Amino acid sequence: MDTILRIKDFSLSFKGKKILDNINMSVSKGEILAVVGESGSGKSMLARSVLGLNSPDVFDIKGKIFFDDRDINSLPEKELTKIRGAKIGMVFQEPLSYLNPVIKMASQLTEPLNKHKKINKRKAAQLMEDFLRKLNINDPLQYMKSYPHQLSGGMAQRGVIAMNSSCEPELIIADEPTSSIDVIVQYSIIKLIKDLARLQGTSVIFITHDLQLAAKIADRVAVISKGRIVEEGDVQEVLKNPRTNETAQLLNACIAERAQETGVKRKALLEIRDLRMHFKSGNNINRALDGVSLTVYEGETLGILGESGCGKSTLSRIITRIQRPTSGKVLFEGTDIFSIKDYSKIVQMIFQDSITSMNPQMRIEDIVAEGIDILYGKSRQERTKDVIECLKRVGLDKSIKDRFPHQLSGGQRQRVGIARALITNPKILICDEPTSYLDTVSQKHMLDLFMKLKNEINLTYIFITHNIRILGNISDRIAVMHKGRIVEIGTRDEIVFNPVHPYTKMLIDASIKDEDYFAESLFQTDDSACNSCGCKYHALCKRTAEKCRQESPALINIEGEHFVACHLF
Amino acid sequence: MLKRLASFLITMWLVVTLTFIFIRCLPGSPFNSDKMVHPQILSNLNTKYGLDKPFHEQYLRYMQNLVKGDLGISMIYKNRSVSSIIKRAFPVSLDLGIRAVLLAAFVGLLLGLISALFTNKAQDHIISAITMISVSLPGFVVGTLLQYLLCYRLSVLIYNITKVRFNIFPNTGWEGFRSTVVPTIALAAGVMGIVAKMLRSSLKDVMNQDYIVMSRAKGLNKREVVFRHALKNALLPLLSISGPLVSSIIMGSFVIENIFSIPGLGRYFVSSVQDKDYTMVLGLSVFSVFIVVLINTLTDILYAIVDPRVRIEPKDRLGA
Amino acid sequence: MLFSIKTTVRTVLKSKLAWAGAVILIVIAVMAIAAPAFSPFDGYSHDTDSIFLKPMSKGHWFGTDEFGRDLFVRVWQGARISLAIGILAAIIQMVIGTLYGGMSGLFGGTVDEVMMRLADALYSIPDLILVVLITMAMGNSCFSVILALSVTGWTSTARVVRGQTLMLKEMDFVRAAKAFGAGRWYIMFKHILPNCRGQILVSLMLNVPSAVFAESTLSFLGLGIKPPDASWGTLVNEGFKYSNITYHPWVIFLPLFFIAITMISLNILGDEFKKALDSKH
Amino acid sequence: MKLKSYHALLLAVFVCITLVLPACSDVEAGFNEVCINLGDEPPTLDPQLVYDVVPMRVINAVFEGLCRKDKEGLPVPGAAERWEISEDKLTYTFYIRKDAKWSNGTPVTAKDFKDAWMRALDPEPQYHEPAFMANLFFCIKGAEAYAYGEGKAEDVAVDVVDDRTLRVTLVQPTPYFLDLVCNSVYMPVNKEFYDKQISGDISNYGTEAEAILGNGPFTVQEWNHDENIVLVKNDTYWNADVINLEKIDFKMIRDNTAAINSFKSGEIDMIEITDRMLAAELENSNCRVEAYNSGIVEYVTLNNEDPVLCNVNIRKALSYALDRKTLVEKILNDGSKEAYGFVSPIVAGYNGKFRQQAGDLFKDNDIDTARKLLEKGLDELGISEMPKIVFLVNDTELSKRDAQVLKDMWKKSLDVDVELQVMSFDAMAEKMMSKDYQMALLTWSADYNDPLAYLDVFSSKSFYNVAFYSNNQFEELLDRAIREIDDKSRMELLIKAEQIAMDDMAVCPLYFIANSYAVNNRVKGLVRGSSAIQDIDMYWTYVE
Repeated sequence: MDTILRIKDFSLSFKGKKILDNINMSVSKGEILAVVGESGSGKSMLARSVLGLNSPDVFDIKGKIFFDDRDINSLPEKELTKIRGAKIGMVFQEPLSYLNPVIKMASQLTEPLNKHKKINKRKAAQLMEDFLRKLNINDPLQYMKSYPHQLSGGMAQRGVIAMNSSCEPELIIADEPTSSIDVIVQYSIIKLIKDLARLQGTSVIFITHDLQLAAKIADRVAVISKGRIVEEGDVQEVLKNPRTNETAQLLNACIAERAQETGVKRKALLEIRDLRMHFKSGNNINRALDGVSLTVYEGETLGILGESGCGKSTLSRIITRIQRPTSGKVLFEGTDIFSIKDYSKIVQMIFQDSITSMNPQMRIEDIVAEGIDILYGKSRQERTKDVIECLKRVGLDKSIKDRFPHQLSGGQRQRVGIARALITNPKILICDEPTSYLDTVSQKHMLDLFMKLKNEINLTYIFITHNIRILGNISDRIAVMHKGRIVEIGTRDEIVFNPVHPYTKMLIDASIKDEDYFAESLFQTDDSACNSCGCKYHALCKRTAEKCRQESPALINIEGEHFVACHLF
Repeated sequence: MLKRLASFLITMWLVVTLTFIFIRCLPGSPFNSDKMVHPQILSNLNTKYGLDKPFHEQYLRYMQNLVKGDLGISMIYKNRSVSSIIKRAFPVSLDLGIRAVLLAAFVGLLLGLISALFTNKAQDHIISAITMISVSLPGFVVGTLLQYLLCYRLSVLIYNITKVRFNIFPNTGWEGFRSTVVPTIALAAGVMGIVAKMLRSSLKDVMNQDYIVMSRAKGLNKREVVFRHALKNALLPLLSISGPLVSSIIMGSFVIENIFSIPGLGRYFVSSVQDKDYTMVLGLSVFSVFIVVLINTLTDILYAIVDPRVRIEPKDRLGA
Repeated sequence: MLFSIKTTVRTVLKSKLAWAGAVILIVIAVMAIAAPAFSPFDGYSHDTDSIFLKPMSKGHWFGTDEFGRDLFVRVWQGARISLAIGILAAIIQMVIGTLYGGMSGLFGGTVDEVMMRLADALYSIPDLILVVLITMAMGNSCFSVILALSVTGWTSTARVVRGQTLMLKEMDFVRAAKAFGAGRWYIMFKHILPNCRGQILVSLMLNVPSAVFAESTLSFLGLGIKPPDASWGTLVNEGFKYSNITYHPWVIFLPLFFIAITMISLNILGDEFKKALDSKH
Repeated sequence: MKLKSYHALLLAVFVCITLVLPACSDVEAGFNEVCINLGDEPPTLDPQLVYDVVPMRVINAVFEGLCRKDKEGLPVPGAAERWEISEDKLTYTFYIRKDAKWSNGTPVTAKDFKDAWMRALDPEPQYHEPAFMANLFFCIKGAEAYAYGEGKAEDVAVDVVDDRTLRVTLVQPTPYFLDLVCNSVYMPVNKEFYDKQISGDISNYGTEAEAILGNGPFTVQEWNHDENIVLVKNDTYWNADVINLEKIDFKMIRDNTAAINSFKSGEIDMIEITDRMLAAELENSNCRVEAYNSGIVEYVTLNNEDPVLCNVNIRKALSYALDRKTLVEKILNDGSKEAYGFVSPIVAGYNGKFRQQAGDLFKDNDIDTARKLLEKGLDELGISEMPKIVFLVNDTELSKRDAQVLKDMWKKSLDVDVELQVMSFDAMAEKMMSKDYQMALLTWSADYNDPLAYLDVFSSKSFYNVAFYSNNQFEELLDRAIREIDDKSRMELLIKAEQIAMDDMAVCPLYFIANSYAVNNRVKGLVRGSSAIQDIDMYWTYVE
């Protein structure tokens, strides 16, 4: 196959700091090359320099990038605008932030056609509509008329892909196209890109930090670390015997599944009875929590699984008394949590985004010690002693206590978050998606830390996430939530290996068995109708019955620990 | 919509009450402004205007009239109703204000655009110097200098050359296009700086947003990127500050109207308080609340038109 | 918007322009304090046979005004008054605005609604009416001018701080503090205000020039400082009133020059801080 | 690049706008037309309700009272042809001329004058507010009682003998009554026209051009509020052939600098001068610079009941320490004269000017006597050192300027600290009437040309006596002068009265204000008188 892109000892540095260090790489026609590396390894910068977006007067660039045997770095801006969009297309990570918020999708998506193919706006719009129908977006006319903020991540990314492929470019660069999209929709995007390469013969550079994802899509893979390519070769061959330790590290971060045996003590610690939380937005009521009942036992790790918008964050805010529920009770050892004094000694919370969960103006010592400062003023030395002890417990050096949050790395900040929660040595620790912002390697370290802490100080965890693989690893029991209700609770093995509720089945299949289970049914829109009564999943459920629509199913026990809320049982 | 009306009424009531109390605690009376009036005649005047009645009674009577829409008659301009004065004077201030806003917006946008397009080049520095100076010079200085140079000096120049007494721009007055040119430039000078500075900084912010990188990746050249994508977003912050800015200009600037003797509403804001013309001050406050709220509503509507995120709730989203 | 003050100051001082602005301000401040001591004249004694002298004549470095008073001394005494008014008014505006905006943002709901309505009401009263009312009710001493300017100026700071508070309230670290059982005032002073310092500082920097600006317009209306003291605004105003631009231009243009460069340097510093602040996040 | 061409296009458009623009008429006022700066928007043009100089300039051209003022400011026949004065000088009978007509042609009758005067005196008028200057009628028998609401309308001694004869009876002999009759408040009103202007409970009389009907030499053609008032010649006026001007355009330019610019660019024909340099410059360009004594005296009123200022020596010390010559020549230099007495030089005495006969009543710029007097006064009061004195000043530029000069003079000569308090005039008036002040800077102008108009300030019966000065000898002299019929002895009594007031230094006069102004050479015969009504008189004006 003839190579369409050849990068010859290309290096790029910014204010003296080397970002890319003499990269040699080539992509041949119709081939999908995956570039895999940790965050901060320079993979995005590589993608942008192929398009010549890094302007020479900001970065100093050495080496050549040959495309159709013309060197991108030396081409004038006028020539580059002819290549970009026409010959090389680009898909970015956050679809919604890369689309102009104040312009209709129609005018944004048809711009490349209009500019490069000189097609007038109306005709380009029709062309784009057929494209979108091919990418199974069932109402392209409405789609074209809407604005970016009206679309979900998955829908927007499909539009961008359609735009790029509409000019039949020779190369498409996809920079982590799926990492910020819901796990369910991720698979359909990957399938889209794969078809693009096979049918149209466009070669693709697929950039990701998830080696397993790369294995699913790419022919060849190149592993990049700290700006240098450490390994390159056929996908299966690299997977089987990784030559460098960076690749090894990437590999074991996501495949290993460790079964964990933990004795489950039966003492009920936290009881949640028929919790409801309704927000009035405009003239309709948003039922974030619609009757949730749950019991948390001492020493266990309860996983709460659900898509975004299913009410799991609202649940965590009520349990930590940040918000009052509209109705329903939360009892801790029998007493209502809102009447307990010094509640922070019982329940603590760890947040998702480590940057916003810490006051940037405060030093680490004050952040960690905030818990005890509010409860009872301790003397200066005692307070620092406690802080150092907590920091050590989460594996951080005590010298860190005088630094500011923005001087730490993502992983370190998350550990400080944990230290802050442990300072009042609580009994229950609620973790709201603590690892979703970390890349796979630091995710693994974090999970190990949680396990270490659980054994040391007998903590009870409530672990909230949309990522089934993590819950598979660490949780004893898993509760599946959908639209403010618990549809299924059971031990980890029952939920992962024989899910009963149709919605749980779909979740598990989508992320573990990676089948394209529901591609066509995904986009039925009218789920708001059943907001008030009946099972909320009836619209999407394979075997909906009339009963499902009227009356909402209660949680019934199938066997042992396993409950499900569905009329089929 | 109802909520906005309710808040308007509350604001109006607060303004009238506060002003009513403020103006009453000023020493002196509206009738002694130049000469001391004979005490007997003074007491006759007070009874005529009801100033001798107890405070709350006057307040209630004024509120009843206000609800009926009658702002009362001015105490200084004999037998002229406050609303007739406002009806006659406001259109002139509005006319001057609109011309100034248009000129300022046009030139401000132009300067802001050019300095954003040619960042850190010669044009950028010159323009930022001009805007800095235009923001820093007080209005009355700009007005007086412009009048001196453009109106007077120009007429003397022409007179010396052509020996014909002929003024391109008359010093004062407000009839015919020529007499509006210099006051409009003077009023627009300050605002121009603000608009240009604001646009320049917001354009710079927008230029390093993600969707601009995408538009460049689509192959659009610099001009297309700015005009099709950047400009519309850069105008949003400008819109949000334009409400208060426009309303303050529309209601007439005392300084410019005083220098160019323009029969606008601006001068009444100061003279009515100095002459302690109680009914006029209250009438002006009521009127200005009405204008400020009206213009704020207009800017909100304009903002919703330009920015769909405000207009269309995300809740009716498409698909999962 | 999440940053620490020290880093911002460092980035601001990197730009040459900001340095120039800062130097000019320092020079003016020093001259305002020290300069009158150097001249043999005091700014108040009249000298009827040296009226309207040209600059640098008979020992008067800046010439004399309509009463024969030395302009050099009066300009620098005017500097003291103008800057004092500008800075004090700006500080008062900042304090009122911050507390008002913070409280209304923090309490939210009906309290927020009422406070905002009150702010709107004060905002929509034409500030000229308020200013004239206050200066007339309290005679026009320095204090009454400062009070008049600060009463009308704080609403913009309040709006900025309220917006910031509403945004910060949703941040997780405020939620974490609530989880610890922190009270409203603790959250206000420990978490909200330290993070608003940037915006507050910028609005302070931009309020000072507008206060000096407003004071000079006030003197143009004849409501400024009472004679024989004089601020820059009063000097320019007396220059216009007692003589024409063509006869004694220095009486008008000298104080005007100082108003302009002070305003320009303050505006530059304000902008640089704003730029450093916005580009942080 | 495309943008550059865009620039060029824009520039071209801007240039051609400025070129196309100047195709309009010559700004120079037409032949026989005059353009005067009125200075401000007149609050009303209803003669009875007018009280300050700006509207009176227009009233003087549009209305005409029984008498009118000639170029020297003496009363001459106006609407009245002739008049007879009774022996005891109490009864005046006016005979109205046959051809005296309103501008709509209807004849002027005696009833018009009676209706107007009664309307001004009415304590509770229905359609307008009580007249400010009603106190000028109090010399007529029964007028004061009626205005106080005690007397009845019939008791006011103004009787309409027949259509063209009016008889008025006074309380006591008033030699200046003919002078009074020229004032704006004495102007007639056409009742029938007046009643037509009433709408609802307000009368629009005098608020718009159409609602004004006058009997003077000009009529109001156009009144654009805050902009200008246009007067045209009134052909029905009985003396129309003497009037030369066709049209007068009163502009309203408030800002002094703008007015000067307009005058120099030829847009207005007259300008007030406040700056010596401006006068010098205008002298050699094509206009005449003139000055006239405005009859106004600037003085410092001292609160005679104030614990410190009640001492006559201290008051004298303050007055003698001032150097009026330098103030007038160096600071003002606009033609004003120092005042060593209170009555203005323009006031007529017995065959000659009162001031010449009365002469200067004290010397100033005499620092050592001033210091000695100060010490003597302080001893009498038993205090060692002069306390700080509060000096009220109203917020006009001129009074602020004078106050600063006085403060500096007192500091230098007597080392007396004076604190200036600037406030609006009405706030000052309130403070003075409630005796809550020590010193204040005031001006005094007379409504009629007689020494009494000025000496009234010192009489304990007059409410203008804010100095609260009372001296029985002075009161007694004043009473005798009022009742005195013979002019010569009346004047001698008034001279002695002023002598006493000045010996007590009840107030400290500063200078007699002179207004200097420049007029465009093409305008001739423009008279500027001393009384308010005759501030600008265009009766005899013509354009070359």
